[in-house]
This record gives sequence, structure tokens and C-alpha cells, in this order.
Amino acid sequence: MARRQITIQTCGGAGDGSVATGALIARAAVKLGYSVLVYDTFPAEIRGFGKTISEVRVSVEEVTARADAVDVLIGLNNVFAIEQIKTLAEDAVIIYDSLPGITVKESESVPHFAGNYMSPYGVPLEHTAQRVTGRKLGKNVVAVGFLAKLLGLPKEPFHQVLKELFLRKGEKVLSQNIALFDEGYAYEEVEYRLIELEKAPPPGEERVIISGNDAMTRAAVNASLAVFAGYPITPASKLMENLAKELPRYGGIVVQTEDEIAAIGAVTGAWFAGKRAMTATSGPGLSLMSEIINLGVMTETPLVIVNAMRGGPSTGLPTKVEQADLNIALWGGHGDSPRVVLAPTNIAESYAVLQDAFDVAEKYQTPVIVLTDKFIAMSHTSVPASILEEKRGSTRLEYTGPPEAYRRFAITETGVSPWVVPGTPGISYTTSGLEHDETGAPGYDVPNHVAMTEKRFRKFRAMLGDLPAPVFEGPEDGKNLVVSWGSSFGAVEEGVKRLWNDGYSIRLCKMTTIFPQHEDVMRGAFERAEKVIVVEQNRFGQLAKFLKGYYGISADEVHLPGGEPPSPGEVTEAVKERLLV
Amino acid sequence: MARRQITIQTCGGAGDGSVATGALIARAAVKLGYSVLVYDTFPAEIRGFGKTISEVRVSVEEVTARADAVDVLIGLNNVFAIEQIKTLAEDAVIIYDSLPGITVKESESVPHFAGNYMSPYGVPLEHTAQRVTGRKLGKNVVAVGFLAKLLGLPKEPFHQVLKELFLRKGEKVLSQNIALFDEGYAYEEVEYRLIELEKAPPPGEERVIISGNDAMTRAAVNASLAVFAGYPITPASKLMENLAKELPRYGGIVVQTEDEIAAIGAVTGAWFAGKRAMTATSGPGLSLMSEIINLGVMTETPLVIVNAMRGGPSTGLPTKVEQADLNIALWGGHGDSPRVVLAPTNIAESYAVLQDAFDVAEKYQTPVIVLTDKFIAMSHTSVPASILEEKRGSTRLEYTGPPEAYRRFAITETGVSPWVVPGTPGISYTTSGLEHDETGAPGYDVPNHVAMTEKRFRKFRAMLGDLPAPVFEGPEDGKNLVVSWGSSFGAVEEGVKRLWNDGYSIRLCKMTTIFPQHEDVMRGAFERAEKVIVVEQNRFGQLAKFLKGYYGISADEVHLPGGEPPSPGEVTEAVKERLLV
Amino acid sequence: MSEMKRKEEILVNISQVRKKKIVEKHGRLRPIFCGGCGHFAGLHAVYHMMSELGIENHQLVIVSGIGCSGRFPMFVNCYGFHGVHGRALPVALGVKLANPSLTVLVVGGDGDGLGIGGGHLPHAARSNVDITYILLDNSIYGLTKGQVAPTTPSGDVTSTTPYGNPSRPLDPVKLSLVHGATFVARGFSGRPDELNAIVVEAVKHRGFSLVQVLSPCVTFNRNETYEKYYEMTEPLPGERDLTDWDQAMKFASAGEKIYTGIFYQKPGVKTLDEFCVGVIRKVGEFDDGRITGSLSGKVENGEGKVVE
Amino acid sequence: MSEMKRKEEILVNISQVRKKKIVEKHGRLRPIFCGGCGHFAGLHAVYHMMSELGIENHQLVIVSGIGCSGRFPMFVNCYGFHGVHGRALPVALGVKLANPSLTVLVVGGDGDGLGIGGGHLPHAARSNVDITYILLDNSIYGLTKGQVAPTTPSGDVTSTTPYGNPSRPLDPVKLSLVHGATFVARGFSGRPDELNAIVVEAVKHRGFSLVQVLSPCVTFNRNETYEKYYEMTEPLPGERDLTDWDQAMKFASAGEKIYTGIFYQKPGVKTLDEFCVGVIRKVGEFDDGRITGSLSGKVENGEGKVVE
Ligand SMILES: Cc1ncc(C[n+]2csc(CCOP(=O)(O)OP(=O)(O)O)c2C)c(N)n1
Ligand SMILES: Cc1ncc(C[n+]2csc(CCOP(=O)(O)OP(=O)(O)O)c2C)c(N)n1
Ligand code: SF4
Ligand code: SF4
Ligand SMILES: [Mg+2]
Ligand SMILES: [Mg+2]
Repeated sequence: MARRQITIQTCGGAGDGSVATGALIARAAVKLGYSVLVYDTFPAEIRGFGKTISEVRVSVEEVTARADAVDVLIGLNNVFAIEQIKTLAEDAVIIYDSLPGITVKESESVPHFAGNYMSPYGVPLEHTAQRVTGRKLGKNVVAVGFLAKLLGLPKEPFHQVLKELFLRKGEKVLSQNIALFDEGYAYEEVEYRLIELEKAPPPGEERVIISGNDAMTRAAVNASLAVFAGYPITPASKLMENLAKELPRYGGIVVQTEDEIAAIGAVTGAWFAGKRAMTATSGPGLSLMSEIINLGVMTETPLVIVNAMRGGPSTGLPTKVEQADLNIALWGGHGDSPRVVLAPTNIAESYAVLQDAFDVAEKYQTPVIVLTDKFIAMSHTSVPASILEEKRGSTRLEYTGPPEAYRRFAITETGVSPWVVPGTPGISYTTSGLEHDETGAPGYDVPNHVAMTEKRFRKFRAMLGDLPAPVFEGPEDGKNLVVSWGSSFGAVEEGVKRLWNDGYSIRLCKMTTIFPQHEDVMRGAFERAEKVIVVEQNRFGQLAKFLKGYYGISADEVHLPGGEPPSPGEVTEAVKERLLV
Repeated sequence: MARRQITIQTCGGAGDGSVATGALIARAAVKLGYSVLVYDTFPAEIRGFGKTISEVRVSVEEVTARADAVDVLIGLNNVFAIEQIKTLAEDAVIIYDSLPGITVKESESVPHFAGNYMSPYGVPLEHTAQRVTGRKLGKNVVAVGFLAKLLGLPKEPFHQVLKELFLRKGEKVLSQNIALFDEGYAYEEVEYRLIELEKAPPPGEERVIISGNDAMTRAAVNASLAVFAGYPITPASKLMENLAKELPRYGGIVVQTEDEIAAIGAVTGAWFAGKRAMTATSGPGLSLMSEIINLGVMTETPLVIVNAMRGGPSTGLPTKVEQADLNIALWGGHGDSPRVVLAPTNIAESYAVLQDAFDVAEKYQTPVIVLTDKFIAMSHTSVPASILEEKRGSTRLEYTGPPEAYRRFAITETGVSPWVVPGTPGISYTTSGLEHDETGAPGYDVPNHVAMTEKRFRKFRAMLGDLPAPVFEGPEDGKNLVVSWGSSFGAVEEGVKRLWNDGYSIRLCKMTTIFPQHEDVMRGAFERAEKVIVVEQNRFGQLAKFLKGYYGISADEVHLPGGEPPSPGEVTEAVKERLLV
Repeated sequence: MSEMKRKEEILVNISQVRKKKIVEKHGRLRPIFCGGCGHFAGLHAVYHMMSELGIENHQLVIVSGIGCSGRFPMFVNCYGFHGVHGRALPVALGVKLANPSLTVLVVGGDGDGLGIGGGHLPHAARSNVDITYILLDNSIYGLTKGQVAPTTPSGDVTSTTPYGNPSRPLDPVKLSLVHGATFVARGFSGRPDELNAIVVEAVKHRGFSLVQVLSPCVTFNRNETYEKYYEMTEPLPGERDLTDWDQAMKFASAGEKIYTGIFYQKPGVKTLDEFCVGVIRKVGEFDDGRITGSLSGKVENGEGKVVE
Repeated sequence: MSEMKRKEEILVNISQVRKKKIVEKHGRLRPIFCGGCGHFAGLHAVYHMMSELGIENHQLVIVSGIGCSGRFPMFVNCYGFHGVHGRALPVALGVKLANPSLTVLVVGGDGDGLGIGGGHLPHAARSNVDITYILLDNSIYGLTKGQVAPTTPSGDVTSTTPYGNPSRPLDPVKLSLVHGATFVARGFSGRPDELNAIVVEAVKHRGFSLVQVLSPCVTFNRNETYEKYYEMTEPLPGERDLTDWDQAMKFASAGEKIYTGIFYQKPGVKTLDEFCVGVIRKVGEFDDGRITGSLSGKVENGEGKVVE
């Protein structure tokens, strides 16, 4: 029976082109109407060491999580391929490099290590490449040719992708690559189709393959970003690098500052001057920004901070994923320091969420932290091109009264004060991180501090309508309420679907807005459920503890730390045993 | 009827000597066997502006909170005195400056503003000073003389304090001061003792008057502190200033670094080298230390950080008090970053808690944050001299195996690895903020990260016996469980005592160790109570939300933000309406 | 002349300046500096500069950190940002990049600028962003009441160096010369006229300008006094080539004397704000190089193209 | 000579050094630098220094931040602390103050030391704490794959400056001269013998010593190459008065040439660690000035005395 989804992993050493192989497969698949998710794993942080892995999940349906196991392994390096065997599905197909004429010791061969139900195919990858191009390069294209045949896919879309990639390198390079592909495709008549992919629905609207960093680049540009200030850090650097090139085209500026403190300082200054500004970082950088984010809370200066999470604490696991920066995002300021915390659950969502961040930051004059992670930031997926077109602009609450009556921190019902920016004649004020009165002058007395604190908190009620509400799936009267957030939501959603099939009564809640809370909605949901289970990728149970503390409820916590995105199977496993039946 | 406690407030402008007045009263009171609490309020941060207030609570019993109201006001400046009248008890006594021969407009006089039941006494303070010393200085000593008479206190102890203070300035200065005091004492026969203080029990063991900063200075010296690195910030600066002078006498070093990041960096280095080290800061500084504290978590380097809280967020209210840095202390690290958080509830306790911090930090190789606040750090109280004598020394877990088998991060049952410090022959290792294996080498694979994360968490169970357990007062089966922490606990305790008198069923819990939690004890306590009420001085309900999240319980939150230490009366007010009866 | 007399003289001077109808430059709040504090002269130099250069109140933004000096913007009738300790330069950078038409000043203390904020100065200077940095140097931490500062001379006793300051002081003039600042000067609160003139030139300069102001703290620093500076300072000789970096460094490192005046000025170096506007003009869809962020933006992306 | 040949030559050089039985100085992990990376030469200079000065493995502590260069201590058989980005100097300060008998090195990149960590260098230098700072300068952010660094020349195109670097580069030699460092030198990975000798002198020097190493990143920096430095660098003339600061600054700011060697060395300046020990000796109860923190301490406090 043809499968609705297949995962193909390519592994190799530096220069073997694993990542390019994944990209090639993904792009062809998208042309055929499939959805794809490309997850790359890099070795140590410095170039040239260890194993690079590119994993492409190809599916008839939308995919936002990694699969439980790999169905096809393309081993561009046999030693690495043997290491990977333990991660494969029981009945996986393995494409490895065979050298015609040279016999490898049986006990060192790929088939020797393959499981009983696996099908190893030796294909003369390097040998063919050598023959076609005179060099070793291109063996990955041979492998992809063989793969296409194996899966019963037409040559066409692959040829087209090769054209897009190589035409600019000259006719010769292109024709060589086509030849490499065709050799692979023709290598051996595959008689029994061991693995077959269901046909995708005909491609509808235009789709593009992008990473979260790419999506956010476009979101920011289309949200009228004027100043980006940042400092490089994995996995956020690419966002700055993209913007460095793109933003000036649209009248914006990118500066790399001396550190993250200066970055968030410059973002503060730019917003103070009335322009949309942002930075992007990861845990260590977010730590350094704590003081100035908190200044933003006190001075009611909008800030937009993208924090792409990686494994922690400290330098931690710079190239791995975890959703463990929620605590510092929520509570990383001294004093009573409320700020907006948003977390898209996948690449496509990161576009709209970042745009919301700008609008809410400006309208409510507050720092907004957008949590993504390495999985969202650096994986690639196919999305409809149209979702990347939405544009946003100023949401500033203008002042309409007489200049002399202007008070920068006027206490209002919503907690939001009209905002006049520097350069406006007839008005002057100083914004201060000291507690202040309505004019901005320092004021330390108790009633003033209480009134101003309340004002700063009140805004967070007013803004709820402008922020994504929790999204529920499944029966409203589900016995179990499963709540999740961040990139692991994809696996949770897929896992819960399986549990539905198994007959469990589950309501699923996706939480994108973490602070402020859509309190009425959530309180209702908690009341209806008999049991609450919060699933997330960290050890503390950060969202779980927050929700329990906020609502005074009890809930089961499912922790999935480790550094790799969880798979749907892991989720069902962990959740199942806690479900009420 | 004589009162068991009286609060005397002195107010004046710069140079009027309000603080010295408070100190003089407090010291004499201690000689008489009373307990005292001295709470000073400074004006703006720069010298020479505004009102300085010194409030001395004198009591037959131990006191750790401010009183509900002021019983006696000494106005060294009449304008300020008038402003203060609204803070006085209904039946307060006011001592103000009268100028013989000069009549103040009735509508501008202190008596005009005094309440109906108040007793204003005009005393020619400045005039007397002028007469005795030829200068205006010393009017506060005249006022104290009058006060002593008013309260029916003997001259003796006051004379003695004056001697201690002024003898080194020469006989003449001393005799002038004695004369000033005596003039005040003799000024007018007070016929009806409007306000009278119950006699204190005869002074027993030796008592000293100290601030929290002072107590911690001595605690640190007596805990074998070798390196203090810090950066000035109110209300913690004094601790560094004290140590700068004291520590070298005992073989220790104090450096003021260029910022708080360098301070915590130097503390990290000193501990890494095997010596006890610490820093002290306040909210803004703690924010800046976030990244390196988190490094301490990952590298299992002990750190001791005193954070004296002030009002926030941001620069906030630098000279005011709030307990609002609990969130950042607990959650201010990215990733899963557990650390010890301790919070003494009063000055005396801060001694032992800081010493515990050193012992636990070293034994369990973990950062420890000790939260005090402006009220503890900068107020003064009388404590038995003997409690400041305890000494502490190294608690390092030594390694006894062969050098070649040493692994810096050996996974053990307790989570604690034996610790060999640089300079030890035959061994070498690199400590890294990257996730690492047992030897310290970078290790990013899932099982290693999971095992190391568990190890880092496991330590926090092992250390519970070395940390102050929650202390309970009142009936074990109290319907209501009131939990509190930080310096406001004093007011909560006093408030709860009043509620006991009113017949309420309350069990009181003082929480000094906030993380890790003494889970069994607390779970038991929560189960026994019908209602839990958490009282604290911040707007978020930081401890409340933490406990609710940690235990999955519901609880009422009482928030007392504002910047001034709450009084027992405020607490009873706020708690009463939530009590189950 | 006794210190007291000097101080009086300064106050007279200041009051004359005040007369120059610059009252409309005063902020809503009255300065909270101690009487005689050197920071007053810095404040008046800014009032003077505003009226001299005809900078309107709403066109000026003053960014500061924390310190006695940090309160500065509140005393000027302009837009002010009183941020956190040591981070005024990055905030000012953001202001200037977002709106290059504003005049942007940074004012701060020696601790704020060379201690906690010392990591930012090199980069502001070498970027040549068009802002003016007035560093009010009293060789002490004033606001926190008398701790050692990065410019405190070796051996000085302060509340945190009771056995003397073990470190050698930093000199912001030499520092910013090495950082690549294009305008470097030093003034002294005890010579307000000279200081006024320097601040005017500094603000007129296109590019990063640093003005160190020797600004005695009369309350917490008993060593670095008006008296001392009257003795030790001397105006730089006139008629120099201000673009001669080596000579500037020579004057700056002449041990015996503390020179005041403009050490170095190099006009015509592209500022960071000019650079950014230039890039926009080159590659942007608008050819006027406005910094706006654009609503009409449309990001290129081919069909099915992997963008990363 | 072609760049490839130069590189080969270096590797041969390195292999000769290696022969000198310094294998016992190697750390447990093998260096993960790319082949040809300039950081190798820095590593070997440390191996060489250890054997030359007879510093035993356990007596040496190397502190680093984050970067390719940050991995350094893991490759040396000594005690190492691989901390966070930019904070190696403060950590090293703590190590040295806690135990002055240890030899303390700091190793780090240009981004680590002059970017994010740039606020610490001035203070380490002016305190003259006795540590040696080896700054491996490749004018790029290596570990994060090629972003602009504080020492990147103006105009260079990097992944974050696609339209060219708008800022002028910092020079750690000039910087540390102005910060008051008592030993300032520059080496080049392409001349390992000279570098080895410099590192030996730097470690021998009592006080703060800075060694900038021109250390090409062969993977991400196509501008600051071995080739370029072979052309532009020149050893400083011998026979100079190393205590002449003005001369040192002159050589450091000679535009055309990049000099290598020891620019400046001033012996006999009291180090911070000596100062601290001296204070303890003066006021402490122990007259040997040990830094311990004491168990026998008894804090003075009179009866009923207000201590604050
Ligand atoms: C992060 C942080 N650390 C410390 C402080 C406390 N603090 C306020 S001002 C100041 C130093 C002031 O000295 P300086 O910058 O020289 O200014 P001055 O008061 O002398 O004008 C310090 C340490 C703070 N507000 N924030
Ligand atoms: C606080 C923080 N910000 C950013 C990073 C990411 N990061 C790691 S190394 C590095 C720069 C490396 O450059 P450099 O210091 O010059 O060392 P090199 O790799 O060139 O030797 C950066 C930005 C980090 N680890 N921590
Ligand atoms: S304390 Fe010093 S710096 Fe601050 S206002 Fe007073 S004199 Fe000026
Ligand atoms: S990336 Fe550059 S600096 Fe890093 S190891 Fe490779 S060559 Fe060296
Ligand atoms: Mg100062
Ligand atoms: Mg570098």
C-alpha cells in the first residue's frame, strides 16, 4: 500500500553535500504537490568535522513535526550510514555506496549492520560520479536519481530543480547533473516497489520552501521594520544576515553591535525615536538583554525581541533544540515586570506572530518576546507563498490634545498613554527607568507607584483582542485537555491525532500567546476538562508550572528534554499513560 | 497604662541630624534592655535635598516590623514636621522647634495642623543649641533630652551613649552634648505622662545594633570569605564598603570591578580556583549577572550572590523596598537552570542564612542567591552579640581516588561530583558552559544531556537537609495557612498574632529556603489547611504563583506593593477578609 | 585663590550665562545637583549650545544613563531618555539611526561611561555615528556616594578603596583618540566659557564627538577639586593642525599638564548614519534614502526556492 | 610565495616544534580547528612556553570565552575554564586573586575580547593583574561563520555587512597601550618562532601582558590572509627602549606597516595581586599575606555600637 508520508535521511561528511541533497529532494517533492519538512543536523560548530544529516519528510498532508523514524537512508559515507541504522524504521530502505569490483569485508559492510526487515541497496554512487564528471563530486545526485525511481516519482520535477540550481553555473554543469540523476534513475530495474508514496493532490497555489528565519525576515520587512540591531548567535544569526541584505531595499537599516546589550539598547533608542525596531538572539543573548528589556517595561518603550531557543543552560547545546527559555522570557526582569511572550509553533506561524509582535508592541508600548527555536528557525518547510505577503504598519496611539497638556505617561483606562515622539514641536519630556509620575518626573511615593504599577499591568488586559487566542482541537467535552506550545506542538498534534484514533477523549490546546493569558477562555477550558496535561520540551515543566501558578490548578507535566525535536510517537508514548479513559 | 512599645520618628532636612538622633535614641534604649528597630528614609538619591526620616521602634519584645503608626514625632524642621503629621497615631506626641519671642502665624504653626488628640510640645531646640554651643548644631540632642524626660527614662544611658560617641572628639564636645541633653531634659516639668514606656526586663546578654549589611559583613568574614568582587548599588553598597575595610584583616580581598558582569565573573573565577567568594548587588545588577549565574549552574561552580531588593522594575525606586526579585532569582537563567534561592526575613536571620549560603554553595557546587531588601539591608536592629560569632569553613567534597581516574563531572547518586581544584598535581580538566560529559568534554547527544540535566537537578534534593526548613507557628490544624517570606514576614507575623487574639484559626509559615522546596513538609502543610494565603510585597504574587505552580494547589494571594515596608495593621486588614472562619 | 572663591566665581559666571535668555531651555525640573557641583557647568554649556546653534527644543534628544550626571536630560527642555546605567551610547545610536535629523547628545558620568558602559565607547567612536558625548568626569561615583571610579587616580582613598586605589586611571581623551573618534576635546567646569565654546564645536562637528568635562564632585571627592584643576589644567596652544592625530596624542599624554580644549578634529569622515542612508539610497526602492521601513516592500522569492 | 606554500611551511614549523617533546602538554581532546587555521600557532606557542618555562601542567590555568579560539583550553593539558562569550578576563582575575601562585592565561578571539568583552580589557590592563592575554585575532567571527568583527577593516564584505563594513577597526595594541598595560606585543601565526618567543616573554612578565596574534581564519575570512600579513607585517626594530611609551605608540600607529614583536614592557609596576597581598600583610592578622579568608576572624564591634 502506498504510504501517505515518507522520511528520507541523507548523511555524509563535510563536502558530501548532505544538505544540498535534502534540498533537492524537498524542492522536487513540492513541485509534485507534497508538503515537506527539512530538518538538518550539523556536527560540532566548526566546519569540517563529523557527520551532517539532512532529513526530509515528504507527505501528502501538511507536516510540522519530524517523523517517528526514517524510511529511507541515503548514505553518502558508509561509516556514517552504519551509525545511522539504529535510527531507522524497521523496514527502512538503505541506499549506500557500493564500489563495483571492490569487495568490502562482509563484517564491515552496510548490509551486515542492516536490520532483518531492511532493504539495503548498494549503488555505485562515487563510481558513477567519477565516470560522468571525472570527479567524485555529484554522487549525491546519483543517489537522488535512484531514490526517485525507487519511490516511483517522475524525472521531470527533478530535472527542473536541477535546472533552477545549476543553469547559472553553465550548460555543462547542468547537463552533467542531469546525467548524474539519470544514471541513478536508470541504475537498476526496481521490480518490487518496496516503498511507495501516495500521489499528492495536484499542486494548487504557489508554494515556497522557507525556514523560520526566512519567514521572519519577510515578516519583519513587511511589518515596516526600520532598524534591526543584533549580535550573531546560533540559531538566530541567519535572520540578521538575511535582513542585512534585504532591509536596506525597503528603507531599513541593519547594524551589528558590539554585544547583545548594545543591540537591545539600539532597538530601544530607535523605538523611542518612533521607528519600528527589533533584535534577534538566543538564550545567552537574552540573558544579557534582561536589564534593558526591563527598562522597556518601565519606560513603556516598545521592543521586539526574537529569541531562537537552543539547549541550555549556559552555552549548552548551541545546535540543538529545546523550549526552555520560557521562564526567563516571562520572569527575567527584576521587580514586577510584565511583558508579552509569544511563541509560534511552526515555521508558517512565525510570520504572522512576528507581525503581531510589532503591532502589539507599538500599540501597547511594551516589550514583546517572540520565542522560536532551532527547529523552527533553521528547518525548512513548504508554505503557500501568499501567506508571506501580509503587510503591517504603525499602530501608534496618537495624541490629539493641546501640546501643553501632554503627559507622556498619562493614566488612562486602558493603561495606554498617547505617544508623541521626539521631533514633535511644542512638547518635551524625559522618559525614565525610575518610577515616575504622569509627566515622567521621578516619583517614589506609594500611591504613585501603586497607580503606575496598575497602569502597566492594565495594558495587558487591553491587548488580549490583538493577540492570537488559544486554538482548540477535538471534542469540547474531552476528558483530557492536552496543552502544548512551541515547535514540539507539531509532534503533540500528530500524536494526539493517533490517540483520537485509539479512542481517547482528548481536547487539544495550542498556546501561542503565553503572556498575557486569554484568561476567560482558558479558565473555561480547564473547568470543562477532568484532567490537564501539559507537554513541552524542557525539564522544568516551564509552561505547566506557569499555568498551574497562574490559574491555581493542578496538571500533569510531560517533559521532553534532550536536544532533538520530539517525534509524534514519543508524545503518544508519554501522554498515553497519563490519560483518563 | 504604660505601653509595651513606642515608635519615635525624627524628621529634618539635610544636616539636621535626623539619622544621628535615631541612633542616639536606639542605643540608649538598648542599654535599658529594650529591643529596637531603626528605619531610615532618605530623600532623593543626591545629598542635600528633601526630608530625612529616622524612625525608631522601641519595644519590650523583639521587633522585626515597623509599627502601624508613629507615637512620637521629633520635628527638627517644622515644615517637614507638618507634612509628617498625617502619618502619626491619633494620640501622638509632637516635639517641635519653638522660637522663644518669635510668634509664628497661627495658621502655619505645628499645633494648628496637629490632630485633635495629639499633644504638640514646642521646645526651643535651636535656640537652646545656640545658647549652649554658640551654633545651631545640636538641637537634636536637646530634643532627645526632652524625649527622655517625656518617656520617663533615666538620663544615665543617654549620657553614656553620648560619651561613646563624642569622647574621641574631645572633652569639650562631649560636655556640650551632655549639657544640650540636660537642657532638654530639664526644659519643662512634664506633669501628666502622656505616653509611658513599660520598663524593659533587665538587659541580659550583650546586644549590638546592626543593619543587615553589617550582619552580612560579619557573616561573610566568619564564613571564610576570601574574595569579594562587587559594583556599588543601593541598597547593597554598604556591604562592599564594610568588607573593603574588614576583609583584608582576615586574609581576604575586595575588588570593585568595572560592572556587575565582571564582579560575578571574578567571583566565578575565585570559586573555580577553590576559594570562597561572593558579590552583592540589587535588581539591575542581578539582571546583568543572569548569564554568568547560569554559567555557574552549567559548570557546577559555587557562587554566592546577595541581592538586596529595592522597588522595580528597572531603576525603579532605588531607596524603597519591595520583594519583587524572586522571579528573576528563580527563573532568570535560560534553559533549565536550577539554583538555590534563600531569603532571610530579618536582620538577625541574615547572618546565618548567608553562612548557610556559603556552605551549601561549596558542598553542592551551585549558585546561591540570597535575597534581602532595603528594609533588611539598611535598617538597624538590636541583636544578641553572640549570634554574630558563628564560624564556617570549607565544605568541599574531596576526591580520594587515583588522579588518572578523576572525572570532574562524575555522575553520582547525589548528583555531586568530587571536586579537585586547579593547582592540584596529576589532574587536569576544562570546565565548560557547553553541555559536557563526565570529563568535561563537550557532549551534545540526547542521553548525555538528559543524564547531566538529571544530575544537576538531583543535587537539589540532596541539599535539603543543609538548608533552613520552613518554620511554622500556631495550631497545626489551623484552618488557614498563611505563608510569607522576606522582610515583610515580620509584619505578617505580628499581624497574625493579632488575628489569633481575635480568635482566627491560622497556621503561619515562614519560608526562608525558597528553592529547593522542602517538599514533604510543605505538601503536608498544604494538605492539612483548608485555605492557603500567601502574603508578600509585590504585585505579581511571585511566591504565591511559584508555590501554586510547584504544588498544583490553589491559594489566595495578598499583594502589598508600594515601596514602604508594610505594617502589621495593613497585614491584618488585607488577610482578615480572606480568612476562613 | 581659595576654592570657595573659585566656586563663587563659577556661580557668577553661570548666572551671567543664564541671563542670556536661555531660560526657555530649562527643563520642567530644577537641577538636583549639590551646590557647587561641576555638573552645573555642563548643563549650562548645553543651554548655551542650544541657543547659540539655534537648536529648537524638540529637535534635541539627550540620552543618559544613571548617576548624578544621569539626571541631566530632566533639566533641559528637550526630549530625554534616562535609561539604565552605562547604556546611553547604544540607545543614542538607535535614536540617531532611526531619525538622523535629530541632534543627539549623550551625557553621563565617568562610572557610567568608562566603567559599566566602557564597552560601548570604542564602537560608537569607530562607527563615527553623528552624536556628541559629554562625559562629566568627577573621578568618583557621585550618586552612590563616593566609590572609586575608572578615572580615580592611583592611591586615592574612597569608600571602596580604604587602602588606596590599586589601579591606574583611564583617560577618555586618549581612549577616544585610539578608538577613532573624529572629535576629541576636554573642558573644565571651572572655565565655563571655554567649555561652552567646546560644546558648541562638538555639536557642530559631523561625526562622533567626545567632550570630557573635568567636573568636580564637591560632596564626595576631596581630591579632584576645582583647586587642583585650576592648578593642573592649561588650555591647549592655539594654531594647531587639529587633524594631526600624533600631535593630539602627544598633548593628551603629556604627563605634567592636563590640557583643555579641542585635541583633535577630523572633518569629512563618513558617519554611520550617512553610510546607512547611502546604502538605502543605493539599493533601496526609494532613492531619497529615507529611513522608514517600508510598507510597499515586496521580498523577492522564486517559486519553490530555498531562501536560506 | 603562494599562500598554500606558506601554509605548508607553517605546518612543517609546527611539526618541528611538536617534536620538542611537548606532547605531554596536549589536552585530552584534539584541536578541532580547520586545517591551516591560525589558532594552531597560538596553541603551539603555549605548548612551547610551558616547556620552555618549565610550567607544570597543574600550575597553569587557561580561561577562555566562546569562539573557535574559545575551545583552546580543552587542547592543553592544564586546568581550563571555558566560560561565556566575552567574560574571560573577569574570570581570570578571580582565579589569580584567589590563588596568585597559579600562572593564568586568557585566550580568546577578536569578537570575544574587543566586541562583547571589550569593556573588561581596559580594567584588567590598568589593574596590572598578573595575567597574560593571548588575543587570537582573525578579524572575523569564526565560530558563528563569518560575521564582521571589531578588527575587520572598513569596507570588508562579511555576512552581516553585505554592503561593506562601515566602521574603522580597533587595534588591540594601541588600545592596551592606552589602557596602561605593562606589556604589549603582537605576533603572527605565520611566524611561529617569533610568536613562541613573544609568548614566553609575556608569561615571564610580572603584570598584565597582552599579545595580539594575527591569526588568519582560512574558512571565513578571504581578506585577512597569511598572504596579506606576510606582505604587511614587519618585525619591530631591535635595540629599543621598551619602556618608552611614546615610541611604542609611534610604532603602533605607523600607518603603512603592521609591526610585530614587543612594543612595550614596563617592569616593576605593582600588580593587583601584589597590591592585595600587600594590604593583607599590612592590616591582616597573618603577616604572610596569604589569601585565604580566615576562620579565626573576629570582627570588632563595641557594645551597642551602630556599625553602619
Ligand atoms: C546596573 C547598575 N549598577 C549599579 C547602579 C548604581 N549606580 C547608580 S549611579 C552609579 C555610579 C555613578 O557614578 P558616575 O557614573 O560617575 O556618575 P556621577 O554620579 O558621578 O555623576 C552607580 C554605581 C545602577 N543604577 N545600575
Ligand atoms: C552572549 C553570546 N552571544 C553570542 C554568542 C555566539 N558566538 C559564539 S562565538 C562568537 C564570536 C566568535 O568570534 P571570535 O571571538 O572572534 O572568535 P573566533 O571564532 O573568530 O576565534 C559568537 C558571536 C554566544 N555564544 N554568546
Ligand atoms: S554628589 Fe557630587 S556629583 Fe552628585 S550632585 Fe553632589 S557634587 Fe555633584
Ligand atoms: S572557522 Fe576559521 S577561526 Fe574557526 S577553526 Fe576554522 S579557520 Fe579557524
Ligand atoms: Mg562620577
Ligand atoms: Mg575572530
